[in-house]
Amino acid sequence: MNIQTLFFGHYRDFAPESLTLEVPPGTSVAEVAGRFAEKDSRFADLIKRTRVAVNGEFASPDCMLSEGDEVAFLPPMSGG
Amino acid sequence: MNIQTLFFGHYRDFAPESLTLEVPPGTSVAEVAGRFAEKDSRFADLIKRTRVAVNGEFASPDCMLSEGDEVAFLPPMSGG
Amino acid sequence: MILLTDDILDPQQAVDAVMTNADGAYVLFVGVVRNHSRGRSVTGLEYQAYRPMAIRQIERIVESVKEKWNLRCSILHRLGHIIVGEASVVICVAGAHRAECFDACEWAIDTLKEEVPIWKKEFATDGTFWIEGEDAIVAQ
Amino acid sequence: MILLTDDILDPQQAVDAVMTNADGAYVLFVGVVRNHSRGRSVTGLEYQAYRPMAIRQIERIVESVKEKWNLRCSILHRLGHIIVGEASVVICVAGAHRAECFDACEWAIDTLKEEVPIWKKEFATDGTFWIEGEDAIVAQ
Repeated sequence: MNIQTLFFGHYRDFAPESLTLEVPPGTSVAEVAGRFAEKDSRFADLIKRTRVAVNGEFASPDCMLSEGDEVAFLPPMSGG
Repeated sequence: MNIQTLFFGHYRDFAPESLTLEVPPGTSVAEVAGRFAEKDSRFADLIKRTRVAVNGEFASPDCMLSEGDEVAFLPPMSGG
Repeated sequence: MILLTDDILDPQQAVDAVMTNADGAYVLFVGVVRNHSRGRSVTGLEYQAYRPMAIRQIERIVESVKEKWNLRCSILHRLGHIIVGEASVVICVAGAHRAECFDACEWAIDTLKEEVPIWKKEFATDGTFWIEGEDAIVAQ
Repeated sequence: MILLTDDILDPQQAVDAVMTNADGAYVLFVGVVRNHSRGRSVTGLEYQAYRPMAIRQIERIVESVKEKWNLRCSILHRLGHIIVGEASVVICVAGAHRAECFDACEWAIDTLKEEVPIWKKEFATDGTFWIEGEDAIVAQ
């Protein structure tokens, strides 16, 4: 199935803003993060440093993804 | 000696804004208030209801007055 | 800056008086004449001050904000007749950190209401009242 | 009202959006880009948002202020590049009683900083940094 990932903050310096990824059904958010960490050590702390949103709502890293889900990795925020 | 009294709030409806009064040396603020109360019962609660300022600074009703002092009777404030 | 005036208050004036490029935030409090009070329909207010003392007391609030929080504060207060929707008081506190600005601004307006000799007369549809703290006394 | 915009923020717009003739006060918080941060000299910021989620999260803050305090709240946030002295965020809360307005306004800005997916990149004289919570990460 296909999911979409979104990166923000300093991750945007080496990750595309938006990426479509093919993953097996039943993949969790943490597993998606693991895939990035495998390829590039700059993602090693991805799950530790970021909160996660699935389809624009905060979600747990354990969250199981479905076809078409949008997964956003949100570093500590700095609005205001 | 001469002192000046100032009234504010609803007291202004029946007391002049500013009044020059002749009082004996050593008169206290409370005694000045007593003089008004004697003449008009609407001043009966003057000391109880008002804070007192002498020459623009908060003072005690016991404060002994001197020649030329300005005594203001300040009802509960309602600025802001 | 501080200002006691019969003219319409301009909140931006209070902001401009305290903001510098080193400030990350400002908190602005504006008191406005509302159309009701204590269950009565209000058409306007008239503010009266013991002017020299009021100015000194407001100056002390500004100085205290500087001493307690090391923040700049400006206070404008309207006097005379004022209608519904117009500002009666404007307080601005600027600084680097927001929590302090909120604390100082709230302290300033609380203290102003307690310590600054200003009174209001309320013009309501059922009469005119002197407001003295919690009391509303029929004006003669 | 809520607004996420690349244009200069107008605090008065936030005030006008919430004030009615029944309100006795408003509290306005304005965050402004300052010329220093963490010991560095700052020339400007660039704000980035996860826009649809940021809008929904800001809407929730406005709704919560209504639910918790029964007060109207408006929130404007700037995006894109912004220079020293310009406003990055404007929050206005209007109501009948000042203490509640202060509480609600401070809660709104605190919550915005925690829960709204917006990030800033800081342009300083010694480099460009992503600000992520307490961390400043050198931008590439």
